[in-house]
Amino acid sequence: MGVLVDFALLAFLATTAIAVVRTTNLFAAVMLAGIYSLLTAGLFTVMDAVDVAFTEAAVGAGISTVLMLATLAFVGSRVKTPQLRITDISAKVPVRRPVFPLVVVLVTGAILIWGTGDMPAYGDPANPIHHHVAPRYLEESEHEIGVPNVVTSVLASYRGFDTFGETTVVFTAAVGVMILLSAMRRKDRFGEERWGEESVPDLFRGFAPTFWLGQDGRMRAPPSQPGEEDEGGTP
Amino acid sequence: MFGVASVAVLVTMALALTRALLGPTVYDRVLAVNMFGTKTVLIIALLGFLTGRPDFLDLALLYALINFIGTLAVLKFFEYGDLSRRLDQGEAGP
Amino acid sequence: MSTVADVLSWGFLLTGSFFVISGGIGVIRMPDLFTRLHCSGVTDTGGAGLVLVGLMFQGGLSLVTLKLLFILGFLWFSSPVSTYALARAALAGGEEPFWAEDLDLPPSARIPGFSPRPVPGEGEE
Amino acid sequence: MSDQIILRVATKIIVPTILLYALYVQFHGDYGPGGGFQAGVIFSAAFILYALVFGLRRTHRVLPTWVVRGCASAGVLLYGGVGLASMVMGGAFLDYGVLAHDPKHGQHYGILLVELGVMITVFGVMVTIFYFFAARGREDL
Repeated sequence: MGVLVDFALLAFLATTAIAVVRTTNLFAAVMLAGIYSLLTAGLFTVMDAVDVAFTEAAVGAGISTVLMLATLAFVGSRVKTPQLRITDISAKVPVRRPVFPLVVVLVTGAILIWGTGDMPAYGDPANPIHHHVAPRYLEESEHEIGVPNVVTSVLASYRGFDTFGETTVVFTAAVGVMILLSAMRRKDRFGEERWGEESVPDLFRGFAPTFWLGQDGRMRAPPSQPGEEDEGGTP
Repeated sequence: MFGVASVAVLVTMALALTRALLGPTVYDRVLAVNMFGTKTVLIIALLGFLTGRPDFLDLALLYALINFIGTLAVLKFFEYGDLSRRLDQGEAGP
Repeated sequence: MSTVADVLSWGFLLTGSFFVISGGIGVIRMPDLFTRLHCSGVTDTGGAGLVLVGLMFQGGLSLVTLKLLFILGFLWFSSPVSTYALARAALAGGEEPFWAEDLDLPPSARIPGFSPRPVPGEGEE
Repeated sequence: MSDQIILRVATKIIVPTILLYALYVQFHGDYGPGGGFQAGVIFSAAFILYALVFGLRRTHRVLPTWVVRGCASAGVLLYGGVGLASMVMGGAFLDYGVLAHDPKHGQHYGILLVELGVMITVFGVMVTIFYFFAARGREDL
């Protein structure tokens, strides 16, 4: 029964992935990506990785669709360059056939599939990963940490450094988004509302080099081209 | 017996996926995604019983709670083109 | 007792599976968005509800049943809301409902009492 | 226009439930699936739902930007602070065993605080990113 569910979910997954690649409507792609996330969570559940499935569920159902839509608000919801399909290649527009990338992708994929032959079987107890630290985590966690969920004790205690690094990475992501979006800020249409529109030198007054982002934090054309006064970006 | 119900839910997932791929309008796709989410709740609950680990239910509970955020976001985006306004107002704010 | 619970559980699960599959077929077969919404609603509330009740009989009096009850409550709460939002957005977005006239039936085959397509500006509430 | 009343009422009912569930995931993570990262994401999903229905302006009144940014950094600081505290009390960095008399209790406190830090950071980061993205959508789509 589990095998049947596995096969069904993987088949759905492959179908969805192909559909995401082939659709030219980014809106439909976002929704199909939502389905993809649901399916992934289901697969993780089948593989008994409940914590991972939980993360996938929380991020996929709540956040990622919203963020992808917010991105679409920036870039528009149609594919700009005509997507290359096998049937479209002979169309009126002379399109450059990306043969070389195709070859690279095919060769890489073939090598990766060939490489899976050397991998140990899924769930095989002789896997190398089950022989170094995992037995100790599983056997000693009850005495050393006393937390029933081993995932939590590994995550927060045995691998505390890793998790600290991950938390810092998440924080860095927020800082990066703030810097990038502040730099490409355009005229706000909320009038005198002040939220979210601090420019970069306000955040990092003192050490933001003014030659990088300009005095007010907008990405400006270099001074040698005085014609470009507009805030850089879409009209 | 859980197997029968699981197969039924999987078949329905396949049908919903077909609708999501065919869907002539955006609304059809949203409908399919929404339905797919509910079926995921069911399949996870059934899988929990099938494998004898009903603590999977937390996951199903999570989906039941926050699955309609995505639906709402898509509809709002499609109607207004962005995500920042109040839902019932053409202009932002009072 | 457990036999009774098993039989009840079987019954609920099978009925629920029937509702789920019939709704799925309807989502494919129905002619327009609003009729499809109806079918999806059947799977979301009727089918899901029956399947979850069937699982509750298996869970017995435990935390599992309580969680299933919560799932059922949230599904029955959030699924109609999103269906409502979807239908409303579709109507506002200019999606036309499918009327009986679109079937091109002879007048004798019309369903009595089935309201005809409203003419704009006439007889609207 | 009051025809969105269903969505508003539904949101008002379901947002506290999501928040409560996030706290359950956070503090039940020692015993079942879940933990700080998941809880933070669910917590922020509640506010995103609120922002979708009631608008960004009102959400900013509930949850100002400086609070969110403070959360994003406070979580990391809390995590690092636990590590420093364990160093001060004579252990290695992030060695929670020294935080209490019994090493097991120390581990419990350490894991609790660290997971709390992760949750606060993830919550702050998710809402910050959402604020930034949602406020900058174009009108001419």
